[in-house]
Amino acid sequence: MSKSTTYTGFWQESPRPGILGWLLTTDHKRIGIMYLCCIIATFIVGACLGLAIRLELIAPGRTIMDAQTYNATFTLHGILMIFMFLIPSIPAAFGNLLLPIHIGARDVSFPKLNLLSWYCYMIGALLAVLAIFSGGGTPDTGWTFYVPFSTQTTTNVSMAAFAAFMLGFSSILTGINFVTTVHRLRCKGMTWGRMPLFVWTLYATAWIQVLATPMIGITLVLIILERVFGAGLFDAARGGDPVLYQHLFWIYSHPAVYIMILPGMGVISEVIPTFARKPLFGYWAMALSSLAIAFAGSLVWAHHMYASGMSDFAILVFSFLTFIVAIPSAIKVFNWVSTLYKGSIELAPPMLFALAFIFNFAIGGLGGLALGAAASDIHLHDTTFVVGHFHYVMFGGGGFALFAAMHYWLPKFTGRMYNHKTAMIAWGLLFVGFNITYMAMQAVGIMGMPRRYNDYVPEFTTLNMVSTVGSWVMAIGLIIMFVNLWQGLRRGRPIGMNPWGAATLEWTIPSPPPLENFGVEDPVVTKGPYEFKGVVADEY
Amino acid sequence: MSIEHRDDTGDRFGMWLFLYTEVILFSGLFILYAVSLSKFPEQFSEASHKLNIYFGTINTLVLLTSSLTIALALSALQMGRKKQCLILCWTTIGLAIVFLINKYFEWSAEIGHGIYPGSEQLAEMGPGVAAFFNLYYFTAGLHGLHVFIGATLIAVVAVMTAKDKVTSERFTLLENSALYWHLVDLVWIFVFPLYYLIL
Amino acid sequence: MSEHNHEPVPYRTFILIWCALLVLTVITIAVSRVHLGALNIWVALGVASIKSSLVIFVFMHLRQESKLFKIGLTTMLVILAIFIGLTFTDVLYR
Amino acid sequence: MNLPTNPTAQAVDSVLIYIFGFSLLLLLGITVVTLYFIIKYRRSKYPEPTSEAHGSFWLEAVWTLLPTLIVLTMFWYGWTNYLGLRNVPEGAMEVKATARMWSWQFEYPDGRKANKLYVPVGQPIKVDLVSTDVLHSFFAPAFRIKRDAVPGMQSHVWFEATEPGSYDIFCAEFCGTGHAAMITTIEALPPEEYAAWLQPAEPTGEPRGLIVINEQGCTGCHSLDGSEGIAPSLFQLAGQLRKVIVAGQSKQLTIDEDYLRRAIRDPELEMVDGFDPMMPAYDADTISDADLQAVIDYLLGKIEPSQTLKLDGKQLIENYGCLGCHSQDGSELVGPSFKGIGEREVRIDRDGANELIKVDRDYLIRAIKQPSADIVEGYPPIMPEGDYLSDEEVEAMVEHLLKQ
Ligand code: HEA
Ligand code: HEA
Ligand code: CUA
Ligand SMILES: [Cu+2]
Repeated sequence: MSKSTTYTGFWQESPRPGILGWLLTTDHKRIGIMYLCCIIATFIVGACLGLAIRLELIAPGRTIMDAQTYNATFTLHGILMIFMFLIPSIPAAFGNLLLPIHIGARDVSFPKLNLLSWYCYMIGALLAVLAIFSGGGTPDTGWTFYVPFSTQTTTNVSMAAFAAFMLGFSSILTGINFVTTVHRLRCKGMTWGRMPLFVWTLYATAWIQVLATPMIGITLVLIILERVFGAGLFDAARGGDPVLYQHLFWIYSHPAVYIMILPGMGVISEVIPTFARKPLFGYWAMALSSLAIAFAGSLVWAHHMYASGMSDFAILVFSFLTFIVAIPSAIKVFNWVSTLYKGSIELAPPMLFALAFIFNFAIGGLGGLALGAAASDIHLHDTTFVVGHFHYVMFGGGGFALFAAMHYWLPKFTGRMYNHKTAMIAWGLLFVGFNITYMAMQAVGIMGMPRRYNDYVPEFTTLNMVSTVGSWVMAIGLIIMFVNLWQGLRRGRPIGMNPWGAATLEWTIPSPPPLENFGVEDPVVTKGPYEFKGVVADEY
Repeated sequence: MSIEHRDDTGDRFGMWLFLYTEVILFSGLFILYAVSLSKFPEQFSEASHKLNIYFGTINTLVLLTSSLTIALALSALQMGRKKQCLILCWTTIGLAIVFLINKYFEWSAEIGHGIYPGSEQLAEMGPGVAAFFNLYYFTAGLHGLHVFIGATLIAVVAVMTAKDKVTSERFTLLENSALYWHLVDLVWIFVFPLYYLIL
Repeated sequence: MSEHNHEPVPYRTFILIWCALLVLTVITIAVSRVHLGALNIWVALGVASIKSSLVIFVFMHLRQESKLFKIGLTTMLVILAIFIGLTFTDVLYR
Repeated sequence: MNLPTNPTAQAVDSVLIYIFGFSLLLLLGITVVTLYFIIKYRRSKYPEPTSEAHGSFWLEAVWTLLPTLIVLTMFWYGWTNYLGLRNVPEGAMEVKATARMWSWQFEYPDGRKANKLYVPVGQPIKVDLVSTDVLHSFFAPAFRIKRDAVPGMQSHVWFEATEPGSYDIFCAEFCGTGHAAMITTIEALPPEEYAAWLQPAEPTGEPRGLIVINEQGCTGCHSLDGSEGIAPSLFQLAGQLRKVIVAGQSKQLTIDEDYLRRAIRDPELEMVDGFDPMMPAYDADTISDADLQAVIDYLLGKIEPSQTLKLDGKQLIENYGCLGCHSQDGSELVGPSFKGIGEREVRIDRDGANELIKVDRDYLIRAIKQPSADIVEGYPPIMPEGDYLSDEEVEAMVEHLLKQ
């Protein structure tokens, strides 16, 4: 494959020239890239908000902002990070980039719908930004929009809610697209048993997106209507029920956390076999556990409500179901680890991020168990332990998976390789800083510091300071990582088709892939996604 | 030169997936309904007496019939009877308009009685009644919106049919908008008894 | 690859179904006039379900569709049932 | 780190330790094995994998079943101990906790109000939670208990302090600007100190009548300060006119000794108009004639009413949690400080218009009763309405504020 370094694949080939070629494209790769850019931008903004939060919490009393600003900050941070960063991150960015290639298709089932979903995302993002500067001020409800506060506060909640609504719509469209694509466009020989696990997880995720997201849609609409008409839907005096709102919210938002992690698990299931040069252990267990997580994940939402005044019977049921979800995740972890057994392991940057994922996700997930048990959750609920938990799973899990994916696949799509040494340094700082930050946060949570507190009693000072310092280490790591990727992907050494020696379809086509991915005739698959026999990594 | 692969089944399946999301969307309101009903059964039946059952019934008939016409329209097109198909499409739209006009009168009557979300009177009628009418307005409102969207879709498709963009060979667009319209009908099939008929 | 676009359904079928729907509508209204207490709501829902399955299977051509469509629909309904059912584990036992 | 010994904390801690213990083992196991594999099977040593294993049914079965068993024990342990947190032991003392933006108020069975939760050591306490505005959450880390206070909904927590001391109470459910400031404490006192606290402020010089009134818990229904309750107030009765119902028809009478005596010994006779006949009759062995006389003298003001009759503005301001948002030392909190509020000039937005006014009695009264009327410039319009305050209480508070 002697591609001269001037070859640029889908970056150049396009029915329309210039910027329109991007804004009006229906090419899944271009849409994926556009998503990726927005998501990174969101992450950087949200992350800096996170830094600001930590800075305020470095010591008791007022450090850099007053209470109201603080509330606005973590609300914004939460909304950005969940609705605009993590939920679309891997599915919308890398899913779009890879899903069709992985199943040997030329594009998704509904390319135009795909573009529309990106525009919905942009509209949502725009509204979110507007919500900051317009109306009664930046929303201060937390990303959970709990009533009655969210219907009473004077800040601009309606617009934020509508923004989230649009983002949800975009996510639904992606979901519809992926489910249909997987069912209809698998190429010749691409049996269900030969799909890469990344596709399996995206498929499971897509079902959640389709079946759960509308629930948040209606919930947010109800908040807006409530603020407009003051009808009292959730007001006990007028026949409403504040706790019922929480049900509606979590019916979506718990499954949503699996939207955030499942694709990440898919990425890890691609990276680990490649760098162990060994078939993924227990393919079907992994595939089915993805579906199991997707299904069981939609049965457990009320574990966020143990202290809300919900009935004890419900607590019994939901606590039980919550522990059931943990099992498929356990299966996955064990299979990843045993894939390493007797492999030939290379610690390339993507692999490092993948291993970090397993460690972080294990900590976060096991923390989830303490939250799932009724008695212990009563103490831990709404403390910074919960905050630690979800940063471990969302950032240490979802986030690290995204970074793994970036280091693993972006060279494919730019045709250039970043500097490995720098990447490893960045990884080290990030990993260490991350664990300092959130370990301390969990510890202070166990001591009883409530979350969403801009000020706290002196006992909590030391650990908060540690946590803040940790966030700086993490920041440095992240900056190095981003800069390194950016430079490498623009000026790095050109690579051939298959730098890692991986066995899935995307590595059998030029990098960057051409428009429509495959040559004139469609590919025909004859072997599983992890059969490395005879696959050689080409030098770069 | 975008990829010209045609997959009608795929397109239909996509539409069905979208319909699932619509069902879940409405189900949110139905959950609220179910919970409030189990809390205030008497007040609910009391409240539903305040609704005008004739409006409800007429609208039910209208929607059922429109469902029939759009279904027929599809068969007509498949059998290549373009003219009939167009007539049936426009009938469907006509019925949709009838439905909305009906709603308009019904609502203005109730609002005339000071019954609307957030009104003082409603608040005084007791929590159950208030909950009932809030939900009634929001559900019916959302449904009305869907009627509007569905009608628009069908109109567009009708025009395309007239221009032979949609033909007896390529009718997925008509089929999908018909599917959407049937969903609108389905939702009403549940709204009607739940809001107008509980005693 | 438009392997199967199913046969056009004859007008008769549709019209028959339509009549059935009208009859069922009359029935619900009639039943709602007799007091059965809590049962009323269940009867109403029952009839509504029958009506909707008629619409889904005939008007919406689910009959002719492949298994995939049917599985999809079932999945959605199961999830829906779960959402409602589990919510009631709280509401009913408070 | 020594763990608390109170029952609720122990119930929670044992579960926490159980789960964290298991988690630590699992985490260590997984990490060690992973590291071992990474080092042992590194590419430089094994250029090609030495196994092509695709999986193993038995292994899958094992690591499906083992986790299942483990988590089920966790679930069950967590659930049973949770029940311990819900089932209030017999003979628990009931305290009503009212949460409002952004303060707690605790109301004792005898109607006594406080903004700290004073409890005797060694007695189970049942705290009934109510909220007047949005969601709040009663969180006492030392006792590992937490429960949301939901407007329009009843809920409760219980705890028992086993050692005297002062324990934090946080508001754990986000409730707006003052969320982090919605903090108070549980003051667990040894029984005798608690008993002392129960006694009205200064036992000395306390008129006998008042003591009797407090002992009998009359104040549970009758206010001493004129604020209307479920029963007529006992504020300045002497010579007042009363409309009473005697055998069906109503009649006027002026309050005097005999009337009061009848009203206490045999209330059914003449019920004050507009009140339900719920007052119990107090016979001679519940209230001796001497005591009765003392009460009557007290009520008719025969002896000069002691301090406790006059409301203490300072106390009220603390109890109603004003200090959650307003400082007394001039430092800036959510709301304007009370320091020197008496002789201050403030810029206010009154329905749109913005004007400068001198703080005076009327202004303060308005500011407490309907704060939204005029907002002091530069502060968010978030002060809750004071409509739950009686005029006397407001008066007293304003008095105090002007003196600041
Ligand atoms: C990516 C997102 C993500 C993921 C994957 C998870 C995963 C899990 N979460 Fe988490 N969670 C959140 C995001 C996520 N969570 C968020 C955002 C919140 C807070 C929302 C808010 O209030 O703002 C939250 C809050 C939250 C709560 C509510 C806390 C409270 O507010 O009181 C609970 C309670 O049960 C919970 C439980 C769990 C459980 C049991 C899992 C399980 O899926 C974990 C399964 C994983 C493992 C079990 C570890 C891996 C397995 C092994 C190491 C093998 C050994 C394991 C066994 C033998 C069991 N989470
Ligand atoms: C994916 C989700 C995600 C991610 C990645 C993060 C990342 C971070 N979050 Fe996150 N956080 C949430 C989701 C997330 N958060 C959610 C949902 C909430 C709940 C909100 C609510 O309560 O409603 C929350 C709440 C929350 C709180 C609790 C607030 C409170 O309850 O009082 C805190 C406190 O420390 C915090 C801190 C941080 C920090 C320090 C990071 C750090 O990890 C950030 C790391 C990044 C940096 C340190 C900056 C790096 C710099 C760059 C990337 C710039 C590079 C630029 C160039 C190269 C040009 N977050
Ligand atoms: Cu009250 Cu937070
Ligand atoms: Cu959850």
